[in-house]
Amino acid sequence: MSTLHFRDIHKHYARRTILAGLELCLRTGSCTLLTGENGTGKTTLLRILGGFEKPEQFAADTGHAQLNWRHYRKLLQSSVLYLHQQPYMFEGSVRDNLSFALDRSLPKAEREQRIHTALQWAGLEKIADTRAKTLSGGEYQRVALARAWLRQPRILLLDEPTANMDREARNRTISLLRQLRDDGMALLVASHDPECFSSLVNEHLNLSAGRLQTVTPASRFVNMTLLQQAS
Amino acid sequence: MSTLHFRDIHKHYARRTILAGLELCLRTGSCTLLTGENGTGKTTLLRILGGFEKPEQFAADTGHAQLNWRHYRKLLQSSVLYLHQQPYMFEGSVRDNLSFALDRSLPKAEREQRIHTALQWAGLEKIADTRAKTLSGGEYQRVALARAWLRQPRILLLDEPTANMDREARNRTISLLRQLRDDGMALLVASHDPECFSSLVNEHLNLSAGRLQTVTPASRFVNMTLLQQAS
Amino acid sequence: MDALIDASLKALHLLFSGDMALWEIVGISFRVSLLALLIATPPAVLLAFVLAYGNFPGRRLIIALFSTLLSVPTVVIGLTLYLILSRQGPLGEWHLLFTQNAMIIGQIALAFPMLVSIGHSALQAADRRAWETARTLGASHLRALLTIIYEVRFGLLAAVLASFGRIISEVGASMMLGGNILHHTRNIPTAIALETSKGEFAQGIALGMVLLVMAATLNVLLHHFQGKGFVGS
Amino acid sequence: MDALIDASLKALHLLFSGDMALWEIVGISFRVSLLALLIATPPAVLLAFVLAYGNFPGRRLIIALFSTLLSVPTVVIGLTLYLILSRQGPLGEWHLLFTQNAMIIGQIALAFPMLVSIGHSALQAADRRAWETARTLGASHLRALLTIIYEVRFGLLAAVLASFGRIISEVGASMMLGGNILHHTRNIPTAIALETSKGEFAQGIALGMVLLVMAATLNVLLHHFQGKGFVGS
Amino acid sequence: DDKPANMTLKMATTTSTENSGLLTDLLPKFEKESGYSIQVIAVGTGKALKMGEDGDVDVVLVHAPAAEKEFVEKGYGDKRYPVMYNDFIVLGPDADPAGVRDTKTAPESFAKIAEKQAIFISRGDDSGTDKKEKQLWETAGIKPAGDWYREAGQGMGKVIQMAGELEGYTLADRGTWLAGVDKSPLKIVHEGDKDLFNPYGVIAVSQTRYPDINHTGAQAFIDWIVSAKGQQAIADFKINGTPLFTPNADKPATAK
Ligand SMILES: Nc1ncnc2c1ncn2[C@@H]1O[C@H](COP(=O)(O)OP(=O)(O)OP(=O)(O)O)[C@@H](O)[C@H]1O
Ligand SMILES: Nc1ncnc2c1ncn2[C@@H]1O[C@H](COP(=O)(O)OP(=O)(O)OP(=O)(O)O)[C@@H](O)[C@H]1O
Ligand SMILES: [Mg+2]
Ligand SMILES: [Mg+2]
Repeated sequence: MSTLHFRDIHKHYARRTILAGLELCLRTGSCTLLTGENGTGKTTLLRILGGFEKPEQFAADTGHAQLNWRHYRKLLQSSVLYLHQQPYMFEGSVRDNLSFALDRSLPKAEREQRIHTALQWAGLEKIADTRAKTLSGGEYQRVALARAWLRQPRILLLDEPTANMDREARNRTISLLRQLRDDGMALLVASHDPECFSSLVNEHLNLSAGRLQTVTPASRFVNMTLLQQAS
Repeated sequence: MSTLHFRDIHKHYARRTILAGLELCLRTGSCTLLTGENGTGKTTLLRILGGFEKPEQFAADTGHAQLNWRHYRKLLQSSVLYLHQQPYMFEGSVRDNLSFALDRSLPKAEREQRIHTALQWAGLEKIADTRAKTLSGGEYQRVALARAWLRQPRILLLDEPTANMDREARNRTISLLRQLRDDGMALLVASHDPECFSSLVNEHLNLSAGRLQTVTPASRFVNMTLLQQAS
Repeated sequence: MDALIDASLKALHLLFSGDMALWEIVGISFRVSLLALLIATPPAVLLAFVLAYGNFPGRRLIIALFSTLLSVPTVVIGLTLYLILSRQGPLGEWHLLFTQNAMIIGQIALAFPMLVSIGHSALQAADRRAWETARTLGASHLRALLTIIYEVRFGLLAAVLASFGRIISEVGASMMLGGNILHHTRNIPTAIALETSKGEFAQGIALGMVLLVMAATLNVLLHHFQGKGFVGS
Repeated sequence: MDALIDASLKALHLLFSGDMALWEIVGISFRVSLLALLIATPPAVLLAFVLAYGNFPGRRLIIALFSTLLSVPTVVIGLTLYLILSRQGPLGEWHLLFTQNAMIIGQIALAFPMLVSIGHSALQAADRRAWETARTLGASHLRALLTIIYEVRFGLLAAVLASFGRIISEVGASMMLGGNILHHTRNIPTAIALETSKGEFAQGIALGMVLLVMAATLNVLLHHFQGKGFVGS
Repeated sequence: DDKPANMTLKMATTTSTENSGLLTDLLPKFEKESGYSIQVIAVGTGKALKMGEDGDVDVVLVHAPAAEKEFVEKGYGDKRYPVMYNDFIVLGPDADPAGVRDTKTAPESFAKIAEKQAIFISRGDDSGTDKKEKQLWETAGIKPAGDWYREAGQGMGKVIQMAGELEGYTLADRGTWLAGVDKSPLKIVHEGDKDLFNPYGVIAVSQTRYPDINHTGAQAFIDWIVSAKGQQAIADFKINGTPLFTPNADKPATAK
């Protein structure tokens, strides 16, 4: 189990401090839930980890090397996927949007196979050839998640992935995320719906006043998971 | 209690039928909850009622007059407020965005008083002078709702108003909506979170296959409300 | 190269010597072009808006037409108006030819298609929710339009500045319609055309630099006033 | 008015008589301008992108500078390049003056600032999430850039068409650098200038109409190819 | 293969020679005989001379004797060869409000115009014609100024147009006038005095100054145009049956 350890993340906008020297671990095969009131900085944190927002201070420890912000961005941005709180669809069909996430070197048949699976999983078969920009709110979230699944990053940062989703889509999302986690992906999920993710998370952190507090520690969750697996 | 009765709402995109001759009543002082799977057409319906999407067929009955689409738009668009599933913020501060919704003829002191109240209600005092476009997801929803409150329309159409909101903001939203309802506004709320609104709604409708089904009829809710008021 | 340095020095000298003849020409240039822009912009933006938000048959053809009009040499626009304003033409009695008003008319005709074409492209990039939100919050059509204009002000500013550039620097129509008459209708571009036709290249470039400096001031001011213009989140 | 009708008839006649001299001029016009546009567009769009997405000191000044350059008369650009390409100038040995290549250089210099200025305004209107989404989904910088370009293609098309309009119709630089030599560097605008200087207005307008028709064809094709260009939801 | 390597020749000339159609008539004959191909850059006299000074053209054909003299003296060109002449004319509205038709000499007619404050359109562009006009005002002892005197700063064709539109007077060269006579409401109100003489000269750009210039070609052109054949071709060039230029290579006239 490899761990990515972030330390000293500082970020402020104008005179407002959003993140005040925050510390965080991401583990492969583990899902971390991030809660916090509106405007506490969840999105900001995820965007920093995704390489899209520049923090004032930052340190990341891969276990092998200490990385500053520039090195982190250079080395790790390509293995991190950040799913926007409000996802963006490219011009083109849902299918085009999904195929964007696939490696261009894959053979055509393989690509089509994967897209087909993704469409099926997300319940998007019927609207596969609709212009993605015209989709409904929940469909947006689904396509974005399917796109993330196709991309298969090492670290997946999800910003309110289930907002706007109906009940069934939420359940499917949870089971997809569980599968990804068990395949060894590191997940970090920001959400206002902790119950929804309770069966999935290994660690629950709450962001407030620029720092993280552990709500449920990793250890307890790990035990729970082991117990679940045992049973 | 005045009723706005919509009939025969038809809408399709390309060859997909979204709304297939749907019927719906909006009553002053009553809150209707609209549920339905992703992509069933909740947003489409709300946008039609808000005057932003043109249906293929449409009839509205105010009790005094039968209105076709053009007349409806002309006569009623100004008393209907549609709150987007993903709200839009104008360039400028949160305060500017709120003041947009106020009648320009109001005296300055009155305007400021109202904006102050709205800021307070939505918990936005601290960010009143932040550029609205930089707000967080939940803050967006809050400002949009505060804007709607300032506008005081006769009919309020809310598209997933609590998505991205934290728990406290949700509770506040519910109590605000209750107040608006009791002041005589007609509310129509689309949401994937029926529980959240259960204490508020008078009628719960589910949209599926282009038609509405009553989940909980108005009569039952009305009784419940009366009982609550009695107790 | 000497000629270029020579020209630069001349430009500096021209600018700071307080040469009345120069300032007169500069004054005519800016007066005519700013007036033309002021008159052309409101209807052009309105039309651009209708083309961006309306959805009527022929809309796309009209858009293509306006961008086509950008390919018509200014002298041809000038010529056409000349034939209309000339003594022989339908508006001959108005005696507009070889006056600043004729130049203003010509520059309006030049600015209009560019304002519509680039203005449309700026407006169509706006988020439709901006219009809808404004309307649903009770804004009148006019106020909603002004709101959208403010939302895409950077794109519209680019349209206005490009149109300004087009008319402040064009020579074909001003020459045809104004006649390059000293003290009356000689503006910077026609003065430059005259100097270069005399072979006074340095003088021509110097005048060009004067225009550049004046235009730069205007542009920096407007850009500063307008804001940041990079992709926000 | 008669003159206008006369000109229209002449234009039709010119277009359909298969006049070789005319087609040669048209050919030179389009060859030079399309080549110039082809060369100028990629670096200009790249620069526009950097100006829209980068956030470095001086960025705003550079943007203002490019829109300022739109106010410089084409003849001044022509003159400056003339002095550089002239036998006396630093690049005199290249013997470029009065060739089509000199015209292409001139038109690149004219198209570039307009492409940057309007291109920037189109790109800055893009949603920053487009770039971020592309990058986070593993797109290379180049692919992400191409994606953004596709997202704002309508605005960029307007920039390209406006720049095309600017160079296909400009006369100042082509006249200076090309010299309006028959069979070599005479293009439509310089031919029009020649005709009008002779007082052959009808012939001038007719040539203008030929240009209009050709440009309209190009514009309608490109607009059709490009798509709808009105505000989507 | 002792043909000269560079068979293209660049000539800068005034718009009057090009616009009148003379060169279109003349040059193919030269090209056919000599094998040279000649590229014409038609601009104002000043600009034509400037192009010669910069070595950007091989030969200039212009009509501004004083400026040409200076051009040769400064060493930009080897020698000025007289080629031909035509004359200037005073144009005005048919009604002739200033009564110019009654005058004997050009300065006299100018004085009349100034006295009556009739609209006068000046080229104002330092061209050969403009220089001639300024000289005539000087001879008349008048400093033209006021609203009636309009300096247009444009080519001859345009100025004739403008004078027509504004019903004013102007000084024009006969070639441009003949080329556009049928489109103008103006009439010739004064012509034919020796003050209005308009000679053209041709100069090869100095090879000493610009060694890689096509001097051989330039000389070949000069030799041809001053030869009997070239001179005959000039004499033969007519518009509506009226000859435009009078060849004078053999009897070099002195410009006043
Ligand atoms: N570019 C910016 N400039 C100024 N303030 C900003 C900027 N971006 C974000 N903020 C502010 O920083 C705060 C944190 O924003 P962030 O989006 O990280 O919150 P969040 O925890 O994701 O909230 P939510 O639960 O509502 O999504 C917000 O109050 C927001 O207004
Ligand atoms: N302009 C359009 N062109 C084509 N299809 C469209 C267009 N707009 C919406 N749709 C489709 O219509 C369907 C209904 O969309 P709508 O947004 O009304 O759904 P919804 O019920 O609000 O869903 P959600 O719960 O996800 O918000 C969706 O499948 C969507 O893809
Ligand atoms: Mg957030
Ligand atoms: Mg919806």
